[in-house]
Amino acid sequence: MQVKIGIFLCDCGGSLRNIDFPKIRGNLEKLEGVAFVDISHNLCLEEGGKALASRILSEDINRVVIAACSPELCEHNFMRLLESLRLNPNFLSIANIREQCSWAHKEDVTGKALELLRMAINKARLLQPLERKEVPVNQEVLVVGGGFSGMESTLELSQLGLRATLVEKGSALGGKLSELEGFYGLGASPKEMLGSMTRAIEEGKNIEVLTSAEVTRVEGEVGNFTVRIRRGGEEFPRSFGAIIFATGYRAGILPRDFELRPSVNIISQRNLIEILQAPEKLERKPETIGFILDVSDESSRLATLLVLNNALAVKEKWGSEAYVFCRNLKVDSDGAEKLYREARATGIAFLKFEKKPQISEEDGRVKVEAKDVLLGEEISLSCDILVVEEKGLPPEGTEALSSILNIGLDSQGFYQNENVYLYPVDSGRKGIFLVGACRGDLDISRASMDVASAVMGVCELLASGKAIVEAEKVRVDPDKCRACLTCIRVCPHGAIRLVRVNTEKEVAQIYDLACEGCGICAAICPAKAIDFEGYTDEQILAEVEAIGE
Amino acid sequence: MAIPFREVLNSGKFVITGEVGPPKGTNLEKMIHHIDLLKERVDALNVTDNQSSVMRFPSLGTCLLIKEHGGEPVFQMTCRDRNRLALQADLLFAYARGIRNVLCLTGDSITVGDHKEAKAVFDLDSVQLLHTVHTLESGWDIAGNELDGAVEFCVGACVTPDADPIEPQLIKFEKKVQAGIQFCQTQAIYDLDNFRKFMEYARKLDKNTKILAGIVLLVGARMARFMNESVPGIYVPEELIDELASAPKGKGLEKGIEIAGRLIRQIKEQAICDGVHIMAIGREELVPEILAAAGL
Amino acid sequence: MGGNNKIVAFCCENSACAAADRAGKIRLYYPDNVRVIRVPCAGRVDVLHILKAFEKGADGVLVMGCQEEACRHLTGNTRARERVKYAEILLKESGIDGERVRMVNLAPEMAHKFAQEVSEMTERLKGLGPTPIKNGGPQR
Amino acid sequence: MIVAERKPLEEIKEMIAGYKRILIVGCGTCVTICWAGGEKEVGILSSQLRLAFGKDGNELLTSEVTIERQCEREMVEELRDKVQEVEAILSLGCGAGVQTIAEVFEETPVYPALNTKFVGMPEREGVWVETCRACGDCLLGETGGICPVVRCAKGLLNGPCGGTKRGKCEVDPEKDCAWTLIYRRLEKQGRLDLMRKYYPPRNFQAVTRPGKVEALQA
Repeated sequence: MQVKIGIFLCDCGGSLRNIDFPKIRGNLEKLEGVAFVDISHNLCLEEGGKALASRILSEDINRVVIAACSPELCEHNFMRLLESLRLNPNFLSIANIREQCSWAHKEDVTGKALELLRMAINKARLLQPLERKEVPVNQEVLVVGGGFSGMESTLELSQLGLRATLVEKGSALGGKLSELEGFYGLGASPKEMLGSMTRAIEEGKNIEVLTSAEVTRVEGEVGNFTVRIRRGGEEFPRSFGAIIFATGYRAGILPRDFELRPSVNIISQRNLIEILQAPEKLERKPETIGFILDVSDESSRLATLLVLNNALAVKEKWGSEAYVFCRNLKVDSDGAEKLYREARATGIAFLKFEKKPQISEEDGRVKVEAKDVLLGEEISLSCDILVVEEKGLPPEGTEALSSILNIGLDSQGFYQNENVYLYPVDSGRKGIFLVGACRGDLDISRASMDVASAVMGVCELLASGKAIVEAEKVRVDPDKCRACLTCIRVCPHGAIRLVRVNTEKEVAQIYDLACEGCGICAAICPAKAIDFEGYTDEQILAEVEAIGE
Repeated sequence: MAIPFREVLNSGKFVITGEVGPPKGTNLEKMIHHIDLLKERVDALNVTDNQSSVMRFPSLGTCLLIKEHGGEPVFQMTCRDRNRLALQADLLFAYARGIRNVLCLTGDSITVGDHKEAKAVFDLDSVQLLHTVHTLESGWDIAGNELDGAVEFCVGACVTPDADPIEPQLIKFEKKVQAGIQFCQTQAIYDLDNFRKFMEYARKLDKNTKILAGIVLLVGARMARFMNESVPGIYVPEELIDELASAPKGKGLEKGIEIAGRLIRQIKEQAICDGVHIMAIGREELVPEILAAAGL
Repeated sequence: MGGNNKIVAFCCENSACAAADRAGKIRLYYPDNVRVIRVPCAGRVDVLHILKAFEKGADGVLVMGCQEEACRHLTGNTRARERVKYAEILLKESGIDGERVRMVNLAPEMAHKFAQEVSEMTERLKGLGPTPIKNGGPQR
Repeated sequence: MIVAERKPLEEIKEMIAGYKRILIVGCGTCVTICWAGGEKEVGILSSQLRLAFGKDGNELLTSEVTIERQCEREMVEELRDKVQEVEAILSLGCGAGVQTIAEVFEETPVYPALNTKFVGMPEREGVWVETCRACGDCLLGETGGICPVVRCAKGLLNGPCGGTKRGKCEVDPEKDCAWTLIYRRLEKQGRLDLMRKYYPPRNFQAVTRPGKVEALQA
């Protein structure tokens, strides 16, 4: 098919005054394969669009080059327009002559605009059509981890009519909910919450719960994962369209941070909760209790909330004097500020240190010596019990699972999200979501938010039972592929696999639905077997070539 | 004349051996001074073989020199620089010239030395070299040809009791014992607790092989830390480093001599093993002081 | 290629392209010798793209991707960084100053950084002078 | 597979100095897989050379082609037309590839752009390690599938030297001590008796150089 290019120059309502449009038209008209060059004032408005459409149809062009504003703003609309004209939307090439040309420079930039257009034209000549196709997706969802986040995810999915299978390692649901003494701001105690959530899950539709079960293998891609689940010495495969990981965290105290060992008087938050729940074990009520945070580095929100809750609990139950030693209290989680004020109001003292406090044990008591930087005084407190901070650590097995999933871990050993700002609950592998504490330090209100966005993400992918993909946008040439596995090893989205094309040859194949179109594979393939339509080597170099022509 | 080393080993006395390192060049004055200084005070003198893969005056030549001066040499032989022909030939020569003790070693890697681009030979390994010595003793070379005149050596090998991990090292030690060795020198020992554990194992394996604990003189805390960091198979316990560090400025060496002496005394008094092999590495003139510090 | 300091900027559409747009929108007026080539991720940029840009007469190349640890495609920007380093080595081997290529990490909001990097590269290129490969050099 | 590494450009430049038209040939097998001589590397070298020559004001016409296997005469034959247009050939194949091309086109000088390093396998993305010395006398069955001949810096057969440090090699603390690996593997398999066995000196003439293998079946 001979390339026939139609060029539309938009002067943005006559506002791009440092560009000489007629001169550009004169220059481009002569180029080979260019059918016409139109100057328009408002391609983005209805009449502009109509004019564009009628020109495309009347001139029967097959490549459209538009010089206008940023493609971020206009590309999508023009593509839809092309599609409505039965022209492949990939036959569009845009030169950004507004933000990156006219607006960016004071002087006459006709030369630069011309070059930007030449780049776009060079690319347009090489564009190939991309077909869209529908692929079916499995609508069942796997939720891993039966703590708060996992239960919440399961419930929300079932409410939206998606079938959810909840897999929990332990023998019962609940996770940390069954261990915590209180969680401020939820309007209910963790126990009550657990009770009502468990009931809802039991009564819920489309829910299957597998306790004492573990995920051992995950294969396949979004819409079609095959997961092996081990339960009671038996392993079986199941198919899911998406997976939500809510494996939570493991609480650990780090004795080496304190250079002393936990003892009868130096206890963890967990020990304190146990005592609070079974006070009969206590010989006598402790009169003075110290809490300490931020010893090694700044503490997490989770640890801070736990300390505030527990300090309030000892005050309420035993009427003990409570002191909290901290560096910087993290009160940016939901309700934490209010909790802190309440603690202050009930007489809990907060002492702010900068230099690590000295902790020593003598005569069955614990002495904490610190310099309070606000009072500017050395403080020495002798307490019955010192409760040390707890850190949220990744649960056991995270590392193993991360390698099964091909999902990276962050420096703390938690699951590494895809861009944490843009896609907080995405794992990098489409269809696998990470929610709650398994992706780092989160309090319960943030976990709820995570669950909401993950469930929304699952719905987007699966709700219609099918997905539309641009077929072979990124494509491996099976003749050139040497099956070196490089692309499979580097794909950040786990979207490439090895397939057997005939009895003797295996080649890499990109799974369109899982591919996020980054092109890392195309840039690294040592056999140059991968190309990326719209960004092929040829197309990129054609753009480079136009510079300074 | 010195008493043959084999007799010393079998006499049941606490054995003390020393070491001389040949010079780079033909000026042998200093080394001869060391030989004269030590030959009466130790039961035998090891001669290193291109130690640390640095080209030097040969071990074999130095052994002859020791003999001329009335000492008892131990010919160290590494597998790094000679193939099986050269190794066997040197053994024949050594025996013919009255050298009766040979220590079979693998040898350091070429890359740690001063001829980094040389071809590392390792045609045989240390265990195979031990077998080779015994084959020559039986009147045959290892290709199966009969010799006109055989050899007879008192054969030794090396072991690293602080190797990490230790198990593969112990298996190799076992193979060396099975290959038939009269004595075994260890890498430098500082941690006597660990060494006792090793000795327990070694005695269980074989009662007859004499074990000589390696003693390397520490000249200061820095050297000790360096050895922990960089020298494989050597572990200097923290207490010893602290002790060295506590020595007043300029007295580190004295402290080192004191420590070496103390280690020797403890090994002897507690009869942990059969003797010691003192490696003063370039400070051979201090060996008498170390022995004095050990009460010997 | 006219002028002596043509810069090819391979820009990630998730960050650098937006930063460039914003720089225009708020009128930061940076040198007009830069040509942005939009890529889906800095990780799409191949060492060969960089080398060939010089062959075709570019005086400098910028590879602009997302902020560290905030890549839309997780590892694209770190790979781009490594490739730019590699390109530097390859260019040096060919006798071309390694300073002519540079990796830049920025967020979509960082219009100033975009403009500043373009200006800095322009200044650097003025100092270095044109590449010795004018007019594309001999082609195959 | 065979693992190779690109020579420094300086060396390649010196080899081809004086030529104006060269053919740069990649190989689609081992060296593509180890990122040394595939189509992409051909492109990089070609581009580098054009830049380097262009900088010096010298003319260099390069044509690029990557064939399936440079070590097969029939496949190398495909280059004939292209070879006729050039003065010299720069091969990004292993040593076998370079020699096959040289044999097929006897009148055209062939230069190696790679240093052939070893037979090995990928350790991780972009890193390859030597695992086979092609010694012609395989003993992997007795060493838990880990080759002491090549993975021990000294090629020892009867256990580790005294240089093991935390399971690493004395020569390079980045590399594992082969004998520590062998010990662990055999321990896992309950076959430590194999490590206690004495291995006599090796037959280093198992392959007389140059090696040759003749298949018995027809």
